[in-house]
Amino acid sequence: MADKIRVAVAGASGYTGGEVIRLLLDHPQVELAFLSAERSAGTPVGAVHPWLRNHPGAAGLKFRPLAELEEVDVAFGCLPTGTLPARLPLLAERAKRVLNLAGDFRLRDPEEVKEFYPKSAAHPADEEFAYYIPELSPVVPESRFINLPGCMAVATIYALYPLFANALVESQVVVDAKTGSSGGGRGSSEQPAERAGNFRVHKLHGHRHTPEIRQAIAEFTGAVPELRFSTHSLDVPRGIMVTAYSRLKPETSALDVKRAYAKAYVGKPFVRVRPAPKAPQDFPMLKAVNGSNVAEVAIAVKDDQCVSVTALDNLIKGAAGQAIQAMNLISGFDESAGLPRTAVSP
Amino acid sequence: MADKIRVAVAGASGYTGGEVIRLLLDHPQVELAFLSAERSAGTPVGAVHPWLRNHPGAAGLKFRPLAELEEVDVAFGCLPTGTLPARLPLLAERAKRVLNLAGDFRLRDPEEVKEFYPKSAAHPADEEFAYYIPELSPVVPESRFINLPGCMAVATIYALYPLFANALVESQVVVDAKTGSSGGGRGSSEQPAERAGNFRVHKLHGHRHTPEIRQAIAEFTGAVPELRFSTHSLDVPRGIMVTAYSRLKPETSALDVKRAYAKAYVGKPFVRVRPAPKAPQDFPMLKAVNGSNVAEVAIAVKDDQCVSVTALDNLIKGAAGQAIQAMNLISGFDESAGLPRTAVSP
Amino acid sequence: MADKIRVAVAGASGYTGGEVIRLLLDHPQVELAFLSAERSAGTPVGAVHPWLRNHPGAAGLKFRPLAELEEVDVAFGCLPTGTLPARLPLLAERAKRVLNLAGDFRLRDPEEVKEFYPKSAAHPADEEFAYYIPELSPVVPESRFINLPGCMAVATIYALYPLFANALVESQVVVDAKTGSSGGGRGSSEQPAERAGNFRVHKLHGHRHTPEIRQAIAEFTGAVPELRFSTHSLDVPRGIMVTAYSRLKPETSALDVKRAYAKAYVGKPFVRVRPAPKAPQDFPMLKAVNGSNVAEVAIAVKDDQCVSVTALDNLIKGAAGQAIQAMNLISGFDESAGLPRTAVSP
Amino acid sequence: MADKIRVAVAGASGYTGGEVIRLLLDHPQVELAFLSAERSAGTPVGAVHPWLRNHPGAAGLKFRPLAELEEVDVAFGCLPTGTLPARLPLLAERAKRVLNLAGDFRLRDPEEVKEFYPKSAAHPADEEFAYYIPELSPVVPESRFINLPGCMAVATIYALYPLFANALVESQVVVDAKTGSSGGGRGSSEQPAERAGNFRVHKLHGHRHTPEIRQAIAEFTGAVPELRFSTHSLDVPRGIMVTAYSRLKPETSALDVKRAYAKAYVGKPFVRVRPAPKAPQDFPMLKAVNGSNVAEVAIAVKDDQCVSVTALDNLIKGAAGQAIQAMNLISGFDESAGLPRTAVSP
Amino acid sequence: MTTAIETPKCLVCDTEFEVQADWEKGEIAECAACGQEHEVVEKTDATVRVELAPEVEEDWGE
Amino acid sequence: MTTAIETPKCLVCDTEFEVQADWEKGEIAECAACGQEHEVVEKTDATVRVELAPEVEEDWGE
Ligand SMILES: NC(=O)c1ccc[n+]([C@@H]2O[C@H](COP(=O)([O-])OP(=O)(O)OC[C@H]3O[C@@H](n4cnc5c(N)ncnc54)[C@H](OP(=O)(O)O)[C@@H]3O)[C@@H](O)[C@H]2O)c1
Ligand SMILES: NC(=O)c1ccc[n+]([C@@H]2O[C@H](COP(=O)([O-])OP(=O)(O)OC[C@H]3O[C@@H](n4cnc5c(N)ncnc54)[C@H](OP(=O)(O)O)[C@@H]3O)[C@@H](O)[C@H]2O)c1
Ligand SMILES: NC(=O)c1ccc[n+]([C@@H]2O[C@H](COP(=O)([O-])OP(=O)(O)OC[C@H]3O[C@@H](n4cnc5c(N)ncnc54)[C@H](OP(=O)(O)O)[C@@H]3O)[C@@H](O)[C@H]2O)c1
Ligand SMILES: NC(=O)c1ccc[n+]([C@@H]2O[C@H](COP(=O)([O-])OP(=O)(O)OC[C@H]3O[C@@H](n4cnc5c(N)ncnc54)[C@H](OP(=O)(O)O)[C@@H]3O)[C@@H](O)[C@H]2O)c1
Ligand SMILES: [Zn+2]
Ligand SMILES: [Zn+2]
Repeated sequence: MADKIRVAVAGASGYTGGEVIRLLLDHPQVELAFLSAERSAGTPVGAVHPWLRNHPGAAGLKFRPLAELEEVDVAFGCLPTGTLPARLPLLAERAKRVLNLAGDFRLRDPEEVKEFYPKSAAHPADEEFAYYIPELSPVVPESRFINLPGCMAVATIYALYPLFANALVESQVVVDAKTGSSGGGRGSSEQPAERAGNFRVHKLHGHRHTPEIRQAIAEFTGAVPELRFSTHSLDVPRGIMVTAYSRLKPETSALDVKRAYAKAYVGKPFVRVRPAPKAPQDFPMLKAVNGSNVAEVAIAVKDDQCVSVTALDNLIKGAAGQAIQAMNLISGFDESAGLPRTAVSP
Repeated sequence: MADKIRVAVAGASGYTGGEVIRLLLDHPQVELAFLSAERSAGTPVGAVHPWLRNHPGAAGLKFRPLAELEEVDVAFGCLPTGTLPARLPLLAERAKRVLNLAGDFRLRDPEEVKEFYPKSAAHPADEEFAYYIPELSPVVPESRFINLPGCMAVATIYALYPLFANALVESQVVVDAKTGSSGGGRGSSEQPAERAGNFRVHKLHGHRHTPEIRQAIAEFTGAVPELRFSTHSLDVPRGIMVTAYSRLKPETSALDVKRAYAKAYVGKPFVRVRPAPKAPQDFPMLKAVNGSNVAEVAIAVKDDQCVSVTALDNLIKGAAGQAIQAMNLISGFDESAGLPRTAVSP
Repeated sequence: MADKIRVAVAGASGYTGGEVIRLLLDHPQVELAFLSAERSAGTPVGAVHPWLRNHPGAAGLKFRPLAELEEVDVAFGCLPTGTLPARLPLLAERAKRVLNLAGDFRLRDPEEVKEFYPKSAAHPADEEFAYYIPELSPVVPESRFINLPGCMAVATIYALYPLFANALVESQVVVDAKTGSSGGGRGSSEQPAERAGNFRVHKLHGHRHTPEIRQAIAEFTGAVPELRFSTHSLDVPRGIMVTAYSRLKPETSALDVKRAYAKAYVGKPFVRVRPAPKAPQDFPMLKAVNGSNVAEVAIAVKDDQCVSVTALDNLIKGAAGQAIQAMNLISGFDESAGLPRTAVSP
Repeated sequence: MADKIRVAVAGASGYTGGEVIRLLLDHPQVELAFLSAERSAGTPVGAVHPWLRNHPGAAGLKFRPLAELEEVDVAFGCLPTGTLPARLPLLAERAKRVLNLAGDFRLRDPEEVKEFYPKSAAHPADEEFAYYIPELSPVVPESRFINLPGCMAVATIYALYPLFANALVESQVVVDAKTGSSGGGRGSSEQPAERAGNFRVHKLHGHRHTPEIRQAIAEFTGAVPELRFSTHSLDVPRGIMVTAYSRLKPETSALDVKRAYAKAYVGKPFVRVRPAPKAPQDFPMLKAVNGSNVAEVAIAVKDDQCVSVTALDNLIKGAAGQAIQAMNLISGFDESAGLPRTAVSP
Repeated sequence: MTTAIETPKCLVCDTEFEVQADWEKGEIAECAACGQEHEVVEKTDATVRVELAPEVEEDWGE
Repeated sequence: MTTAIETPKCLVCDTEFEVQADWEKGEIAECAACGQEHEVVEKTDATVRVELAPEVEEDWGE
């Protein structure tokens, strides 16, 4: 097809890179033009991502060193956080647009950048990055450089946005997040016998998604939450769930809250509010989202206590799918092109 | 679209029925016209299959009692084995074609039918059922009634067919099969705490897929294996793997075996031979097939010992996907329409 | 041994009952005199609890209907909540002491009893039940009737007790609890294919452990927390983890908090404070407690934010082990007799 | 206690070493005198094996380099296969007896030693190693050096021994083995997200337990099986199951087989025959053995087809427990001292 | 990209190779149809000959 | 092994340390009761003084 856009994936041998490939293999308007990997350079895609090896489109594909990057319309950055900044000039030269999935250019406050993303502080970008969440950003960014949100960050943002956008809650919020083992990427290692049957703390204070959430809520709603954010590790390969605890302001009713969520996400195919959940499986849950690009959101109010829950697949709605959704929107494609809307369960 | 076929799913609230729905929701040439369930009659699809609840196409869909079946082009039978025979007249009246996923009409030998499928013996079909395996059946059947193969049976048949078709092995074969927990359907129950971390025997002798395998090998190759077939239960939600042990006839070389597999499946998009596997992950494995309609096959020969391995997703290539592949072929659609070719991993 | 006490287990075919048996089979001072079950009456223990079938002590043991209860020194109540109250007179007649693991007689406030334990309201006990937590109750109770704490309740109480006992935190606390699939008992059912790989909400408001926690904190510390308590379901067979979020009062230092925990649990063999955890696996986690009678506790303080974490095995420290620890203490045995102090991992 | 033996564990920071420690911490006649590790030298035991950190006996224990080995009564060799041979002189000097869990000195045929254990060929032992299986070896060995069997080997040997000892089956046997992720030791690594939900081939031909099984069957029964042996990897942390397929000789009845198994293992507390299994959970299974030192064995005969099944915990009956059982027997202790007889389930 | 010279066939499934201009002796070429690896054992302007590539199994911990 | 000098107490749980003869300044000593790490900041024949050891959190991938 003459009108396919040419796409590159930097860090294509990693987990998020693999998902970008997987989804784009069936995207009608995309040509996978370049896939980078250093240690796996020269290797066929299917040898690194066995789950892709039976797709006919994967047959000829091999990884190449990033230095050989060709001219492309869009480059997806799937490198470990801290890797892109020094390589951005290269990408900027050869890619019309860069969509970065890593955290490098999410924060704006220079102090926070220095603390959480020292490589970004050392190699600032020439042009500004837009921080883009398809459902919440007021416009589709025209910038050449776009940074997608963090996976646990965006799950939390979806959970909290309607509350702060409508000034329904006090500022103190506790967020308890749980994430599966692919969240650490292929690089992270743990003997599977030790992960199996475990549940453990990941980070109780100081996770770098904390300032991102604060910044995004402030940017999208004007309110600044007093946020507590702790993360835990699940023995599942995929999926994130966050439970966010807030307190309704006086005079706020459960119906106000419900309406706020409904309005925030109505017409958004990839953020879905679970209406009136009763049984446990009615709430957002991993098996209802894993394999899809959907984030599920629900709220449960009792008196002035509000609990908001989001579930999403960290590798899709938290990473590859979100980025492709962004690509679709900035390219004028159908927002849903190439994006799965059912979970692969049971 | 005017040229969509109308499809019914009998037993649509079960696991295989759910997968038929899931895949057909994104099939370009199909309209989901009728979904049956008795206990869940009246319930929306997404309440029973939470993994489907975010697909826009699932929005209006509800289950209805089978008795209300409307006129359709194709009816998929996803009922528990033994349930269809008495209901076949109803389906025959309202569906142009019936594709049965249950075991009811797979066997031909009346004695075996009586032993393994007593309900089929009691309610024989008016017209004969074709036993159809897309990659092996010599022609696309023209019969109104088609029975798809059993999930573990077809995994074994893919593993053994090239050996017997080319008379490469002695007749004695041992097959050790392993299957995940969705294999028992939604009806089967086991406290998850008891399944977790377990591996156990399912049936060491007398599984009803045994005569089916024998019959299929005989039908497709002319040879009659002396088959031993035992099954085991895995603590995974999806996937089947079979390991088949045979002995090469004198003068048969490893290359002969390799060529037999390559030729048997060349050009078949959904049965893929793993060439020259070296590391464990090069062999067929669940994470390379689960979520896709692909069966992976490999062989390992040492001296006269031949080990054949197949992995497939029981709910897709072992059930719903296989049936849709059959529907595509008998309807003149693209064989791959609506069928996923990548696994959803890690 | 002449001085063994005779023990009965009511509801011995359930999960907690099975654990009581398992641990008592190796307890030097106990004779398993009577095991009740209704549906499994007449069945050998090993047929219901396959994990016990190889212990020589289990050889002759069979379940019998509760009505046949013999005279015993101690009866463990392992019946579903709501079952004991009507049967208490029977137990009271034949058992010198009753240790109840179910929730029936934990709450004191009549309104709460009516709301959360209607069967207890309908069948009040003749003598008062002591609510007993070995590490926190000021004395070993002399009452004939003792009720052990709830599994998630006690995990939370261990996490919060030092904070409130020392008036270190504001009253508002958020507790996010996660529990494995044995927590629902053998009776609870869910197709394993649907539990596998999932993480989901259990109850966001109104869990009946909430008033229990409040009551216990009040009783043991004098302070009444404003408690929020939500529970979630893990895809693991065993284990509970709670994360409790509180806010330090002004002038409270991290060292104050540390000292409070150290002092609260020093010399308690079965509640262990993790000192200075750095890496994730240093914190309390399921794989460090499952299979043992140990509850691990840790705290992480940053500025005025305090996060407390407890992990324990719901069937042991949350149920059977706790009850045996209580039995040891009231019987004058070594507190640790029969109680495992290592987890069975990896 | 004055009469405790002093024990050393070489490779104590590994998985089998950790289990030796765990079990010996509660062994009444043993003092843990020395624990070796190189990379973890100087580290407390609980920092490496979090599952041991709450046992009071683990409090002071630290790893030290093997070179500092002190004089002990028994040294357990828990080093990676190939590591002991060069270090044997050191152990021989300071330990009265050496019990090796690695494979180094299991095989006798020099050609096989060279092929499968090249390090042993390069560093032959000064004194001969006894190959010891407590239930099958005719006498308790008096040798200073003892080598325990391989985990999958001994599972297979338990499954086949009665058949060959009583000449009940033809020589051709197919063994299909499945093992959990701790089987590879702590050193083996695989991203948990890739193990989760998978089942895959490990080795279809040429596993080094094959010659060991052949040798052991020959040594204990006089018969030499024609053995085929393939191994697979389970997504469980612990446990091995083998399914062995043999063919009864003419005139052999199912009862003959049953009697052979009953006689072979009667009075052996740690190899238990499952009599007359009907339902799946009656057969040997991981959840009935994991956490215990018990191997479960069962057979299912139909016509002349015999299927034998063994399940055991690779780290206990397949390694640490087996070695402690051997230590008990050679030291004149109770065979069962320190050895768990119940599985830790559900 | 296919040259005019006689194209070798896959020794396993008989599918013709697409001979690449930059193939050299010793090169490992995968059959596009069945994935079998072949080694280029001769490469001149006139002929290209392939043989089955040797298979070496990786070692993998117990 | 305990010396005659005044024994320091754990700064968290007040349990007395068993002062080891080979302790040196800079040594990290764990409280036997609560596990808290202390740094030996002074060690003479007459006195042993300990302080809470500094806590450094490890970094751990996302
Ligand atoms: N995993 C998630 O759930 C998730 C979700 C949202 C966002 N993210 C972000 O996405 C990014 C990628 O995560 P991931 O999970 O895909 O990681 P990953 O699995 O570890 O993959 C990293 C990729 O980068 C390549 N790479 C590593 N070092 C490199 C270097 N110095 N130069 C060039 N390439 C290099 C690796 O290939 P070679 O080793 O072959 O070079 C690999 O292709 C991270 O920034 C992460 O924070 C991840
Ligand atoms: N699971 C697999 O991996 C697999 C693979 C290949 C083939 N198969 C075959 O496919 C068939 C369906 O399997 P499954 O796993 O999907 O089973 P399942 O999950 O148990 O679903 C059975 C379905 O049949 C309906 N049903 C049950 N009894 C019925 C009756 N008397 N009349 C009408 N409808 C009835 C159920 O709905 P209500 O209860 O609401 O009526 C449900 O929709 C079986 O024959 C099985 O052998 C299964
Ligand atoms: N599971 C946990 O983690 C946990 C932790 C702490 C406390 N608890 C509490 O412990 C109690 C038992 O829990 P569980 O998990 O062991 O439950 P379970 O596995 O469901 O077992 C319940 C037992 O009670 C028997 N039973 C059921 N109905 C009965 C009746 N009407 N009369 C007499 N016996 C009856 C059952 O045997 P038959 O069916 O054969 O009669 C079975 O032995 C519950 O109150 C629970 O809240 C559980
Ligand atoms: N895992 C099983 O299920 C199982 C069952 C039966 C038999 N076995 C056998 O038992 C042995 C140990 O297996 P494992 O699973 O425990 O292995 P592992 O977890 O990898 O542990 C190996 C141990 O050896 C130490 N070590 C490694 N290289 C060393 C060297 N060059 N010199 C001295 N020490 C060294 C390691 O400590 P440092 O790295 O700190 O030095 C560690 O303590 C193997 O031979 C295995 O075949 C294992
Ligand atoms: Zn080919
Ligand atoms: Zn202390």
